[in-house]
Amino acid sequence: MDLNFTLEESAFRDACRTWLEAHVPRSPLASGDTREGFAQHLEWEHELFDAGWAAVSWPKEYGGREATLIEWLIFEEEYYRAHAPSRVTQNGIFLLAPTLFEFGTDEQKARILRPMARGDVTWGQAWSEPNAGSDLAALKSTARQVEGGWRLTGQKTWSTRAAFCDMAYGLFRTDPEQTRHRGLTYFMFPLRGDGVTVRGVDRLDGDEGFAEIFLEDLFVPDADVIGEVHQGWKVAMQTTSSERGLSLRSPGRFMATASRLIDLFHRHSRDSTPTLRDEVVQAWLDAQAYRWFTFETVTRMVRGQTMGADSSMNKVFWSEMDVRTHETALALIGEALELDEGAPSAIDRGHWLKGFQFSLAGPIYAGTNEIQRNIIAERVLGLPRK
Amino acid sequence: MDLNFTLEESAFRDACRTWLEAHVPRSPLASGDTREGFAQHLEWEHELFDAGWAAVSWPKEYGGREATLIEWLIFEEEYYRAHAPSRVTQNGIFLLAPTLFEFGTDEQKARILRPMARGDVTWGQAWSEPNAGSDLAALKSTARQVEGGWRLTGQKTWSTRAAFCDMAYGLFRTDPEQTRHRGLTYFMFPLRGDGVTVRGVDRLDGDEGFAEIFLEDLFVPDADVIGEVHQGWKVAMQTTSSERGLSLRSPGRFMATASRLIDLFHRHSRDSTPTLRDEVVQAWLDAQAYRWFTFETVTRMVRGQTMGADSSMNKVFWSEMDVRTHETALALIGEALELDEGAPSAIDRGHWLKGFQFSLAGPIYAGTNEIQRNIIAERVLGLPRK
Amino acid sequence: MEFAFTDDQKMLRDTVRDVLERECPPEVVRAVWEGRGARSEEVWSTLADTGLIGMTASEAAGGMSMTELEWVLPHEEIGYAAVPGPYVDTVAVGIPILDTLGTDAHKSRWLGPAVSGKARIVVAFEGQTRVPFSEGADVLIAQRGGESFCVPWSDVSTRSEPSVDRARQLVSIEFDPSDAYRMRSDKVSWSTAKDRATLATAAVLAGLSRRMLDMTVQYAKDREQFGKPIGAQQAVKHRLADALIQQEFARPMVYKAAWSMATAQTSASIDVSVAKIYASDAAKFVARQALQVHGAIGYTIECDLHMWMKRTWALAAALGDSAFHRGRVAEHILGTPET
Amino acid sequence: MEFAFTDDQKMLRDTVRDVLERECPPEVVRAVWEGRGARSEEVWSTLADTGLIGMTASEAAGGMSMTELEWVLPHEEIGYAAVPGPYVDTVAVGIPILDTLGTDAHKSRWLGPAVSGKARIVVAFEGQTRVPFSEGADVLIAQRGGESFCVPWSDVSTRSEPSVDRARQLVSIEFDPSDAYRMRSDKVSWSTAKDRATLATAAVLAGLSRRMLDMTVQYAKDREQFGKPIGAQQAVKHRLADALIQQEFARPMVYKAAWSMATAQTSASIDVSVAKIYASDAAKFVARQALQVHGAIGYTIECDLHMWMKRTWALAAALGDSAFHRGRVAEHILGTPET
Repeated sequence: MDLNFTLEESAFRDACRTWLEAHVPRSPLASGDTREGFAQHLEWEHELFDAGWAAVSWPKEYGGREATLIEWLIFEEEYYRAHAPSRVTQNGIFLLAPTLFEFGTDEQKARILRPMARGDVTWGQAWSEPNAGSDLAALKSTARQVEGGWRLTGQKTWSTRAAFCDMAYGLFRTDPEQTRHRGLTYFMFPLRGDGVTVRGVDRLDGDEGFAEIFLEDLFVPDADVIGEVHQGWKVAMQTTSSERGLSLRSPGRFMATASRLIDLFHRHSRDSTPTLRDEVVQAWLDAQAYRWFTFETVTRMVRGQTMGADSSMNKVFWSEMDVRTHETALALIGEALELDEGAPSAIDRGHWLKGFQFSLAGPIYAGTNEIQRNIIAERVLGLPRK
Repeated sequence: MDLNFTLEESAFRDACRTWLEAHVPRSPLASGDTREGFAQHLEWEHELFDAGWAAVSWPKEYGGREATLIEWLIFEEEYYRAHAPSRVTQNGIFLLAPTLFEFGTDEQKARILRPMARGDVTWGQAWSEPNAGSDLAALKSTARQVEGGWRLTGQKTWSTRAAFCDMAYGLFRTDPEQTRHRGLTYFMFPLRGDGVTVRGVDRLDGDEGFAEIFLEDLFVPDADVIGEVHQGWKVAMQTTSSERGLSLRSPGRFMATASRLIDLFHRHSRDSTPTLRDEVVQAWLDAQAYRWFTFETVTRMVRGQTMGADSSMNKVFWSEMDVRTHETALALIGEALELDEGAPSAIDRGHWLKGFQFSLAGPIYAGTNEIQRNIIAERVLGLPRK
Repeated sequence: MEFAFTDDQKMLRDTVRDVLERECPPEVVRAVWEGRGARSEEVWSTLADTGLIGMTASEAAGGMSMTELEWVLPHEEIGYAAVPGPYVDTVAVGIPILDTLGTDAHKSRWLGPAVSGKARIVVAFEGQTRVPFSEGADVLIAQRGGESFCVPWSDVSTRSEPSVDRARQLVSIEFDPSDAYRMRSDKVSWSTAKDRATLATAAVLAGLSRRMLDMTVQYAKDREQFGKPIGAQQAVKHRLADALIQQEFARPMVYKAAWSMATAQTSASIDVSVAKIYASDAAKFVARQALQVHGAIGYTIECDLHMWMKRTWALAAALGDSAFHRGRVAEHILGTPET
Repeated sequence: MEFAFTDDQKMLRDTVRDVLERECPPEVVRAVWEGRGARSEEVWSTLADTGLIGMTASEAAGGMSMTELEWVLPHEEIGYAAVPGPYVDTVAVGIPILDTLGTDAHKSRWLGPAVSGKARIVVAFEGQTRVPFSEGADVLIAQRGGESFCVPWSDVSTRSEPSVDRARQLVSIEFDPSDAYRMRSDKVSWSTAKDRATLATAAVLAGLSRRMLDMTVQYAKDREQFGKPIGAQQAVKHRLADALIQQEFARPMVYKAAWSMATAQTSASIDVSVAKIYASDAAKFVARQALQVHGAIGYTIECDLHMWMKRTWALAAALGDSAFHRGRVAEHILGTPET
């Protein structure tokens, strides 16, 4: 055990910090979940990629710098520490890419990864359907085989930023004879053109962060099937576990939030609220715990072990920590907590209210925490399903 | 709405207070859940009864003083305020008596109630069986009809104080053809004599508060059947709902605990624990909320409405409040919390540790809080069973 | 000891409930949210015609001098319907203050119209710089430097302060405290008024909570996953059972505070703090459970839930959040805090 | 950055685990509870023979100068088995202190026997008036008025202070601080010693927690109600899932603190506080869930659970409870508390 960073790791951190300090936009961009903000964020993604920071852990050939997992965590810590813009490319880089690396053909990797990482082609996930949320296997969208490819029909929903993205990926039933997890295939498909309609849906915080996708006989070539036909569930589980896993929420994010909370506490602690001091301390402690839990997990992964159902523990912990931390912040702000971004008297430009609303999505998406607790109980503790 | 007490109610309170101040034993008795303590407590029960305070809400003919439900709550508030001994007769007075009043024959009431209230004949409940706890309807004990009565066979468990009691009551299957809730009959039976063996079981706090009851062909006359043969479930549900309901835990108990907690806080608050102040306040607030919720419920009952599933909300609230309150007390005591009654350095003679351990039974007995939440969700909110 | 409302009080509640069910369905709240029909005239005028606005005014002023015991249940219904208008400010606070402290000039100009629903009052307590429901406002009643002012809204300079609850139409205010606006001053009336505002807000929160739980129970019965309603899942059942428990234990504390104020108990002010703590904590807890059970759909503004949830966040923090009132209770029961 | 134990460290843990599985089943703990075999000789001597007692002594003293990184996992196993003996006092604190501060006389009399398992050390830090496992004690090492003492147990006057955990054999102590007992004094060694005791206790709590959860998961699989194992009920599943999460997020903090101490990081003392907070809170939470899932059977002393649960209550409050350590962390990250 050595919890010091190696010379290489420290050097890597310095490199991240130096570059970020020089390049992170001085004034914050508009929300990446709005149309104009999305465009601003793509500019930033181009800059990141061109400097080789878009996907540090990727092979050089795809624009990465072959960073270790530890270095990736270091990059994330520095990224959030620098208050750098949120990553509008994350549904591609963090969710689709791992699947492509494991199941994609060389042709697919060569064609898709670089444009994805540079933000030249942007990706949204298309998992849920109106009647298939927690129960993903209940999905009804179908793909019919035709000359040279498939025709996709059905409706997907809660597709993050799909209103602005170029492409999406999801599961479709290719074998009408099969039910539930069997007979599904994993497709990549365009969000523009004939046969596809995208309707933006405003989120709690007012941003157009969601979209519904309506597909009608949309043509997709065979080249855009990932993994084997009818084997989509296996392929998808790989993605959703990385969606739940640390690739979605690296500790750096929460450490940055905790330090901002401490700063807020110094500005707003009121003596009528002794409890808040302990809540602030707990927020800091939890960010630390999440960081070290993650380093331990990553050390295991570096040694070739997989996360497995640990990713469910990870997801429940960070998502509920994030809600608690923002609740504490709003409690510190008190009566002014209701003030939105635009309000002249808003504290920290409404940052905490926005963050609180965003945090409320954590226990819901990527598999509700209820589903995660079932997984933990059944797969880790071995409790009976029925 | 008039939340002032009437002149009669205030006079009743004064009468309670005056008598209790004059008669409550100066030095606390040994625990009523120990053999010697039980005897001491019976002495006290005799005194209570002879002065007409054992069951204030009962008809005069059975030794009560026909107090209203509000007056009963007032009596309880005064009783706990005076730190009067715990009621070793409660499984009779609070659990069996309501059933007798509703389902018992005049002969049974005339024969059983007065000795029960005076503690001349003491009662333990015998609901659970080794394989029928939360799932009471899974019970296996049987009663076989014979000349002039029945022969009871089977095993009951978690029978409170049965090791010291004379009699018990519970359900037995009288119709072997029927299953689950059907074909059960409600019996009263002796805990001494041929065919019955009682084995005391030590509780968490070391007291012999539980017992297992082994029955083998124990004879019980027809006169000791309550309600109709085979209708025992209906009869029992009446009892268990009063076991859950306010008759088991009157607000006075928790108000007394909250004031003792405030006193402890003044003696032991440490500045390293700002949070504890708010926890103490919350304990006081919760006791208040439980009191007023109860007055509202009782007002409805006085007007002829029944508690119904509200008793489940009542039970979850008081049992979890009681645990929290004692956890707060132990947190105030700090390192010395482990010290038991006998320890010279124990704070408040280990009262809080004992109370904490006792409170931990609350969410378990009289239907676990998991069962209560199912009842609330299904019967109050109308959510589907399956 | 009798802890129950009278039939008249319950009838009044039912009247409000019926009116609002008819006049203030979610679409009306949504319209205000989206800046359409910002004054929701029909709701207000119907409430006024039914005497539900003027009820706190003295008989002389055409009201019924109704006490907290009469108006606490109506306010709960105002919350249940998330009425987008300054009901608390006008009914629980404004009219009584105007009635007691207003000069004849102020009264003759504003009291009648307020009672009849023609004029809506917004209130700013000492130190309070923002007021809600500005679109609906006709007159501001404010306490500044211990003095009382009655200012035509047209003379108030405002600046929009967008709230997470768009229907709140929050603005910060400034006015020139000139003699023309000055009313009589009286500390007692103002501290009572603040208690009334706090109690009314607690009642509104109790109503918001009940509505969110109703919506969520209904959704849990309708929404199916894994071949059955999600409400059949024990995790959902227990979540909603806990929500109900917190809500039902909070309401008696609100009613008790109403009685304490109506009968001028010495404990009234602390009882109001207790009511606000319970109502705020319960409503926030219910909101949290409601969103989690709704899942993604509850996370969109296409689902009505968010309008009630955001009102809850705003009101739980308004007129002293739980931490503030817990501090007051602490000093009451513990003496000055040790910590 | 590499957050994993070495194979040697894991092998050592496995050795302790095997020894205790063989020598310290629940019956042994129960025997001490009931005052039978109060010294549990076999357990101690087997641990000693396997080198698991002397490991913290210097080579010179016949030990292996093992650091926190080596002994943190063994302590976790000590907790898992609820070993009834002064293991923390002897191994994590007593032997190192005796080794560094003991005079030749003290060392020659006690160090060897301690290392070989013949003598057990109990420790009393400045201000600490009660020590556990008195039946097992042979020598007391204490800090009083800044000075260090090494007192034969026979010269210590004790008074029984029954703990909720009977196996702790708690007693309050007094001794006459005469020259014969005096060792060298050194603030640093003592403050390090206290951090070591706190860390070791956190490790023991992590082990207690793991054992309670294991027992409970097994019970939830075996116990049937309503025709299926109670572990199939979602309420039980989610309860135990939460217990596992708290436990698994606590352990890395304990290991990190062990590393910080072993490598003398400046953050060591705060890291130990963090470890104690997490280990205490997680173990108490797991105990609570364990009892609720066991139901009535868990509420009897015939079920083993209570022995682990009561050890948890005692140790969570020992060497500074979470409130105390949270206070230390608060000053570290916030400066002197505002409140």
